[in-house]
Amino acid sequence: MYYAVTIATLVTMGLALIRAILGPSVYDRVLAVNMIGTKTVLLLSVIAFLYGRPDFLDLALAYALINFIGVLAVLEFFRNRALRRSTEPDRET
Amino acid sequence: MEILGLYYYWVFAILLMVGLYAVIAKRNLVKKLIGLTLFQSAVFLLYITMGKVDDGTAPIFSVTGSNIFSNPLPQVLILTAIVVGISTTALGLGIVVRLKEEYGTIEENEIQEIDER
Amino acid sequence: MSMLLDILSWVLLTLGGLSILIGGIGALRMPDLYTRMHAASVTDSMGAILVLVGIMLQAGLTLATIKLIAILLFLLISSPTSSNTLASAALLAGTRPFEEAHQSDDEGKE
Amino acid sequence: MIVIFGVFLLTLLVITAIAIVRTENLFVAVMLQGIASLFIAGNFFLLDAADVALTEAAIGAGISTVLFLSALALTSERERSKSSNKMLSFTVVAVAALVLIYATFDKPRFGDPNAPVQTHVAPWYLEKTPEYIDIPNVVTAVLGSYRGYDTLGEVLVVFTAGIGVLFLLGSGAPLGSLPQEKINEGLRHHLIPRVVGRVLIPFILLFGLYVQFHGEYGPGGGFQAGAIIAAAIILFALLEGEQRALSVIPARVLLGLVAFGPLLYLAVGIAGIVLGGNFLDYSVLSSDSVTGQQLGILLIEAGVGITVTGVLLSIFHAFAARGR
Repeated sequence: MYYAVTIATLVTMGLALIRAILGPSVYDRVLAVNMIGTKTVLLLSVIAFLYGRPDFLDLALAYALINFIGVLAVLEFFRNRALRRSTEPDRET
Repeated sequence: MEILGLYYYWVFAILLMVGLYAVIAKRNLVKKLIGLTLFQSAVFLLYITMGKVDDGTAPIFSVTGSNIFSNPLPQVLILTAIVVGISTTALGLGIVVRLKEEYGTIEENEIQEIDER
Repeated sequence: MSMLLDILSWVLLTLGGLSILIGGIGALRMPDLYTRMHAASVTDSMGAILVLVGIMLQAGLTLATIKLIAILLFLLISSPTSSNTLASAALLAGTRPFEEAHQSDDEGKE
Repeated sequence: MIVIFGVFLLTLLVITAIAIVRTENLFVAVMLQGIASLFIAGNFFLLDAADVALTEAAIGAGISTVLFLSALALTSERERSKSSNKMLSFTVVAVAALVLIYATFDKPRFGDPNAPVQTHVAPWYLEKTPEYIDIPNVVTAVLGSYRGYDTLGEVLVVFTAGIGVLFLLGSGAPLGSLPQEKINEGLRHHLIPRVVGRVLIPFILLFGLYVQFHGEYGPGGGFQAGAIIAAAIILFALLEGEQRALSVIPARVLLGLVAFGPLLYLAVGIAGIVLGGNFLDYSVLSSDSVTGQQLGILLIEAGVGITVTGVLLSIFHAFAARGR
């Protein structure tokens, strides 16, 4: 049964990757990164049991805790960009 | 089975060359650094692939699980290399930021033009 | 009893896999950003609950179950927050819901 | 079956890599690189490298994205010029790829237990670790004790890279012209991420310490723990503004950490000489050689963790300070 979940997760990762490559907006890509992050947590938990080494759940735990930082970094990046546009209207590009 | 095993090495070759292509063909310096990290990842994958043993498990003893273990040595090398990789990438990014401040651009050809003037 | 638990966990795992897959298809096929986000985030949480509870039933009362509960809790906290953060960032940058999606890569500029 | 999962993940990885090179938007490239890191970590785990996967998770999921994005904020988001000599580079790369693929046919079979790699020192490590060091995680044993000299070199490289970034970005006129108070507030106006982040930060720190001190028994160790703890503090800096993070852990303290880590490592090595052993020979640290080895590994892992935390945080602050 673990195999079924693993296959579903992997296929979903593939679909999310297509979304990340197609875009069209940057937010779609961030959404895809987020999705693949959650799927990786599930994949790692399932595979830890598939291998019969449940002590490796630490990895999934690490991802569950840290994935959040990436999204916040993106938000901060957008905020900075908006600030820079509002203070320097004549910026290049 | 044979071909599936070879596939791991082929992916290494392709990934390595995709990274190399970004380094030699792209003119944007940040893009070159991203290519370099891809190149690094390919090498990491090669090492870890070579350390895998059939029916093995991670080289951490436990009461359950099999008694065949994969090779710990490549894992040690790559574990440290990942952290070293991010620090050196950061150093590269630092140089790029300084270049942007001095030249106003991070495109290699534009920097060369400014230098030749 | 253990037979019953096995069957229950299989049902949960299958449903979880299905829910994950539906989320993936939704994220690919929906017409605009917000509907895609909806498809992805709802099934994300649902799939995580189903799969992780399914594994917990298999693991029994061990350290693994405690770790799984921790993973589930953190996922349930952080994943919807990420979606919320992302949606509000997109909305602030000017992506309108319910339009045909034809924004360029760098939409929201100028 | 698991091999097929690995092959699928690798295929996704190759697609991601090609997409990274093809896109002209650097922001998109960084996002795709985050995805590639997730696939790589999954693959490491499938190939029995739990420690390596944990390192990739700690580095790739947060810190790498944060660093690239702060560099992009300081430079530009788009590639402007076309690639140079597209055809020539493509030919070179394609020929090299074909040569490499040709070479793979002579490689030992994937997973072959009799391959030269498997028969050299690895069996010795696996056999002797319970006897000499008596900790379950052989990777930590090799990292800390058998190849401690190597690890010292790596720690010094990390240290040097950190110093290099500080030299490059730590002084001189900053580039940005943003209003100070706007920059300082971080994401304080975004209530929901802030509340959730505050809940998560203590747990990330706790998990970092767990990884640090549980490294002898499960996947983990100084490198991973350093990255995770740095990630927790970067999360705090993103939420509360960089100034708040700097007032919690001032730059002086960070510099102290950067220097203290390698010094602790070297001190353990020299203590070995003083007590009558070789450099980095931990057996003499205690009356019982096994306890000595364990003590030595604990100390040098602490040194590694301190160095990595200090260096990664210093690098983050150097980039963030440049944007002001």
